[in-house]
Amino acid sequence: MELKNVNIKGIPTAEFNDNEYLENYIKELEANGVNVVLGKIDEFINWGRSNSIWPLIYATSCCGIEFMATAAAHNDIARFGMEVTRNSPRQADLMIVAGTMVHKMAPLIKRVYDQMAEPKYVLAMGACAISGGPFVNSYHVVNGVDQIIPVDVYVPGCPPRPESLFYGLMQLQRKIKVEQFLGNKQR
Amino acid sequence: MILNYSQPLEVTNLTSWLDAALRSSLPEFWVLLIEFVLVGVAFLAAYAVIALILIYAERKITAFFQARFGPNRVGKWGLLQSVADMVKILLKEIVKINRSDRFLFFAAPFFMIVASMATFGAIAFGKGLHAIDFNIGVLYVTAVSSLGIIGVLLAGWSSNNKYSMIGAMRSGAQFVSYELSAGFALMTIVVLAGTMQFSTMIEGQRYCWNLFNGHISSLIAFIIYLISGHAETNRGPFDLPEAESELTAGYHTEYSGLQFGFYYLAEYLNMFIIASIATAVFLGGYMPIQVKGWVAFNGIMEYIPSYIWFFGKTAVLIFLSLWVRWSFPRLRIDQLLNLEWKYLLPINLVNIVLMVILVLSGLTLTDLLPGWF
Amino acid sequence: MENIKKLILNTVKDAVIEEKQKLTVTVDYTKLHLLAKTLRDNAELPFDTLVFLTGMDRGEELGVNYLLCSSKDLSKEIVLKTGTTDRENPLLYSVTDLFETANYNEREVFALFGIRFINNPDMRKFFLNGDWNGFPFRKDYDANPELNPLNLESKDIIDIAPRIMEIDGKLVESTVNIFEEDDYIINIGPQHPSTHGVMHFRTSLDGEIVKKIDVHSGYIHRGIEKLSETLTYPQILHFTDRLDYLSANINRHGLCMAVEKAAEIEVPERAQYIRTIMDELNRMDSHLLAWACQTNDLGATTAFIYGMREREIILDIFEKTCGGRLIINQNVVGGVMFDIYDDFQKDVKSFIIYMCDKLKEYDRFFSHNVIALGRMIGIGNLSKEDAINYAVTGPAGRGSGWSCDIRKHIPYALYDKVEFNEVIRTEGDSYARYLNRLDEIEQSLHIIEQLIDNIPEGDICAKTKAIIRLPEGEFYSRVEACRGEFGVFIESRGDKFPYRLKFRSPSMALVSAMPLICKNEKISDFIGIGGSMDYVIPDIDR
Amino acid sequence: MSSVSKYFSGLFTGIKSLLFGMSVTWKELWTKKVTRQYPENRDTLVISDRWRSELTMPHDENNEHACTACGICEMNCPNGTIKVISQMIETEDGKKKKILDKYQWDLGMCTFCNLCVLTCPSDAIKFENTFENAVFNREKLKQQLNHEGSKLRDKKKEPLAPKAE
Repeated sequence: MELKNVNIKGIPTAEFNDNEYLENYIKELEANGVNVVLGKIDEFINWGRSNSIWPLIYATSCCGIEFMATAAAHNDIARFGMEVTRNSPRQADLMIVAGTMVHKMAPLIKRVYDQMAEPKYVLAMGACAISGGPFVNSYHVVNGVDQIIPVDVYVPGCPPRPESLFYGLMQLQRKIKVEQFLGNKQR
Repeated sequence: MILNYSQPLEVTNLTSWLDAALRSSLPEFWVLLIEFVLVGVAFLAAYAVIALILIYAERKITAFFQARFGPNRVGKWGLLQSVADMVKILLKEIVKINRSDRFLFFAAPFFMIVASMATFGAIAFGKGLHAIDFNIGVLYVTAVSSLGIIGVLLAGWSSNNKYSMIGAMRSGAQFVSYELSAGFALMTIVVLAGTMQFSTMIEGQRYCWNLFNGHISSLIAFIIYLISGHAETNRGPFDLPEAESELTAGYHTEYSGLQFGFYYLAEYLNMFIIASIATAVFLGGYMPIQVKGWVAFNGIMEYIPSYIWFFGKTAVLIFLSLWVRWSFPRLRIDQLLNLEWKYLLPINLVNIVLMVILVLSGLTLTDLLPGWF
Repeated sequence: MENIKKLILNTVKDAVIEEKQKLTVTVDYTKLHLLAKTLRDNAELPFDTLVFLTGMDRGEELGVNYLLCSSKDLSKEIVLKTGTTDRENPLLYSVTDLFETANYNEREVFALFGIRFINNPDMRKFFLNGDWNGFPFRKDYDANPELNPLNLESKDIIDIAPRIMEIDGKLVESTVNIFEEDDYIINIGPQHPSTHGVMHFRTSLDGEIVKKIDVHSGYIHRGIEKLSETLTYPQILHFTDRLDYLSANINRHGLCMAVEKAAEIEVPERAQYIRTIMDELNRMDSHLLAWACQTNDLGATTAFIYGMREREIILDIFEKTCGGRLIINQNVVGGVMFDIYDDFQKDVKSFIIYMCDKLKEYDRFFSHNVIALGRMIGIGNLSKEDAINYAVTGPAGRGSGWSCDIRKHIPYALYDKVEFNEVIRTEGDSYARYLNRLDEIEQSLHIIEQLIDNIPEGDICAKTKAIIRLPEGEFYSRVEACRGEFGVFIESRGDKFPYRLKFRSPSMALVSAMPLICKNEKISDFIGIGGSMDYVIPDIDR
Repeated sequence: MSSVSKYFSGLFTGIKSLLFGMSVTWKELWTKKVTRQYPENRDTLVISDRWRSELTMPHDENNEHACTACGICEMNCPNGTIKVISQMIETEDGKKKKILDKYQWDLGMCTFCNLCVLTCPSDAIKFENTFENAVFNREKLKQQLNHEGSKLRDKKKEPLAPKAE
């Protein structure tokens, strides 16, 4: 299964991490056969969706500051069209979980996630959001946000540098590009 | 004759030719119906296209003010960015809110759109590109464009969200106040021009824009109109109803998908409408720059089609608005009202009297220097 | 200090006075309030600042340590200790009526140690949910996750606070409503663009005007202090960066100093130079971000981007020196981890020139802008007395006219060798705090200018033992972090792990003053004041 | 009278300050943009050598590494990111010896505090500055650093890579 439709400007597909996951994902999605017409429309829709990811920043600590650096002039997330950070979950497509999740916060992040409109994605930024990171042994820390909500992309680092976050966002764009929006198996 | 050789790029001839052609073959009723539909479709298309262009322009210009590049990965120079955004917004789920007033919640965005669409009808985009040419065009525009506020208030009320509520109430106070100044500023020019009809007003500015004609008084009216128009569109430094850093997303916090898209578009369209009214009233609308006596120069200027002039002047005003938007911090609600009631309104009242004196005593530029203007 | 000792013995006869690293006084818990009041009201040298109070599980007894210092001279310090052996229902007397800053600290102690304070007006748990089982900082805490499972159901917030009051010598348990019946309450936070983190302010409004603020915290309480009790000192260091991540290096410096002082490690000269320079770079980085965020809170997005742009240059220097941008892992016990790179001096000098230029631009762009002035002048007034009472330090405290710069009062590293001014303004409003930050950037540039050409050759780190054990005792260190005084308290029982480690967080004091200074301001100003106080939430929650 | 003059002076200084602000943004509109355009600049992007984002165990051309499986790094790691799994084998001369079986490291948990590299007695591990690590699957972040079939380098040889400073 080749990944021909998931080109990202700037990085050749072969140099991306974790291509196997996408290949398996495509296989799974295409198990019921591909409708050619829908496929073409899907391609256009996915182009639009993948290039217009409006994030909701669920920043709790250090990684939030790195996100601010990502949005600022030196790195400029606007180049990807993602500078429209929506503070209202209803209007956001992607939740960037940047920071430690603790027991007291867990119900709230679940609630915000539930308030988001479909299709929605979650990106776990930094060691804390992925696994609990430095505080993995603590009594009050949730060991990874994937215990609360499903996570699409993991961006490791403590905190990850802006380029790492961009890389993670491009990975997410790739994932969106292989999905079938009109088919019923989107997520 | 479809083409006019002196102004080959004008579309006036095309529209009048189309009208004549239809009338020659169809009864009156059908002609009107077809023309209505055509105009409606054209406006909807223009509406969407203008909004998309403005969104792109704002994001790009903002970026340049902020020492960065802005969208540049979708299409050449990021030109398709707002198209991608629209595709996404159209497909986004519309969330149903528990314990909200369903009907009002659903209706609110349409008020927003209807208000700006209705205003569109009275704007002269170019020679002959003018859906309705009222004799009270200025009055109509001020009246209709203020319908939009109902959309904001309803959105805030029906969302069952405290942030939305505060945003909507702020918006109400703000709109009512600033509508006053905007109206007065326009009336100042109506005194000068002696008409409320846009086409007459624009024709009257052939050699001398209203901005220069009433010199001091016009300039003050122009600045006040820009400020209050800017405030009416709820854009920074007057973006209190949204106030990202205070109220998360203000009155449209609970809206998602297409409904939010309506608000998002309407914001830009309102900005366009304010700029285009200012263009028509102060900057001579679609009239090219003309100087009395310079026949060759006037000929060249006339050669540029009128809609280019219109959009060019509007673009300058929109740029000005963006420049202000991205330079200043936000006002507080009491400062906002202070600015209106303590500064703009008194100045405006004095100004309108001043204008009357100027006109009556023949101190306008056209009266002073009739050979020049 | 001899007079003070006499005064203490006159007030409480059976007080035990010890000369440790600090003057330590142990008293019975019934006498503590009296002693604290006497010390606070002492005319000659008033001990009117409660730097921190920390709960202690001393094995047999549960207790509290208080570090008091004088607002006139921060280097004059007294440690008060008290405790109770009743582990089932420990009760101590509150000092909230003497030092307002004690309020949140006592609630914290209640959440973590289960000690309740008599006369504290509001005895809800501060960091943890009210239904949390057990008191995690006690040594016998059962960490079994089944006792406190992960709960994903949102619960309503109950605005009723229990409390214990002493009325006519009798203890009466009662409850108090935080808000009135028909208050219009909005939740600002825990996830809000302008709370600078995950703070939760329940705010009751009268139209646009803030009537009352109730602070809920703990949305990022990670139990760092508890975790530290199982880690060696070099391992604990990596937590300090993540407390107040904007003054990461300075926090780390504080802990390193405490350990070095205790283990009697001599830090090489070169390391001191590097530490001081990095601290000041860190301070500028933080102040630039604070400036940027404050302008953003006031609605000027462009100014935000400019601030972040200048900050990026410092981050580049950090990255080249220590391989980290925000969390830089530079200080270690005995010195620094990384030597400076070849072009360090060149880069820093060119940054100094660039930054001086940009500061002028900031002035033109924002500091005199009429809208900005209207949003800052006279807003959020904090008087000097309140600043001392709430122990608000840093640029905010100095904006209220309180000279509280640890670098001047208790010099550490190279701060006694360099020349700089302590920036003090007396207005106490948002604008004073705002200007203080910009002026402190200028002072930091000045400090670095004096040091950058004189970095001596030599080792960057002293030789330390593979396993660092601290002798038995209590050790303190206080440093001037970007938001105010950062303190470290270590109680060691001679092991390679601390018995109890406490970080004094400057942001907690800042937040505790928020309900006071935001009262009767507009809701937009509440956000603006938050920006001017510039607190960092993970520092509070720890 | 003073209140009138105050009214106007306030108005004019206010307008002046606003114009100053606009002049600053106008200047910035034309200055050179500072954006570093990742990923377009991927070939020219310089990340400092000291930047830490991935732990590696350098192997030489003979597939040999320097790790003696002493476990000091595991002991020093503050949150248990590193797991050194060793096995006992008997060498040719009959002595029992501990060798490395698996060196597991969790990228998703590492805090990059550098303690492992600092304390490693044989300079077997070092941090690299490769930052493109995002994946879709949590399991992908748990890595094994020693290559399949690799073995301990003879001590007489020079260490492969100098310690990252």
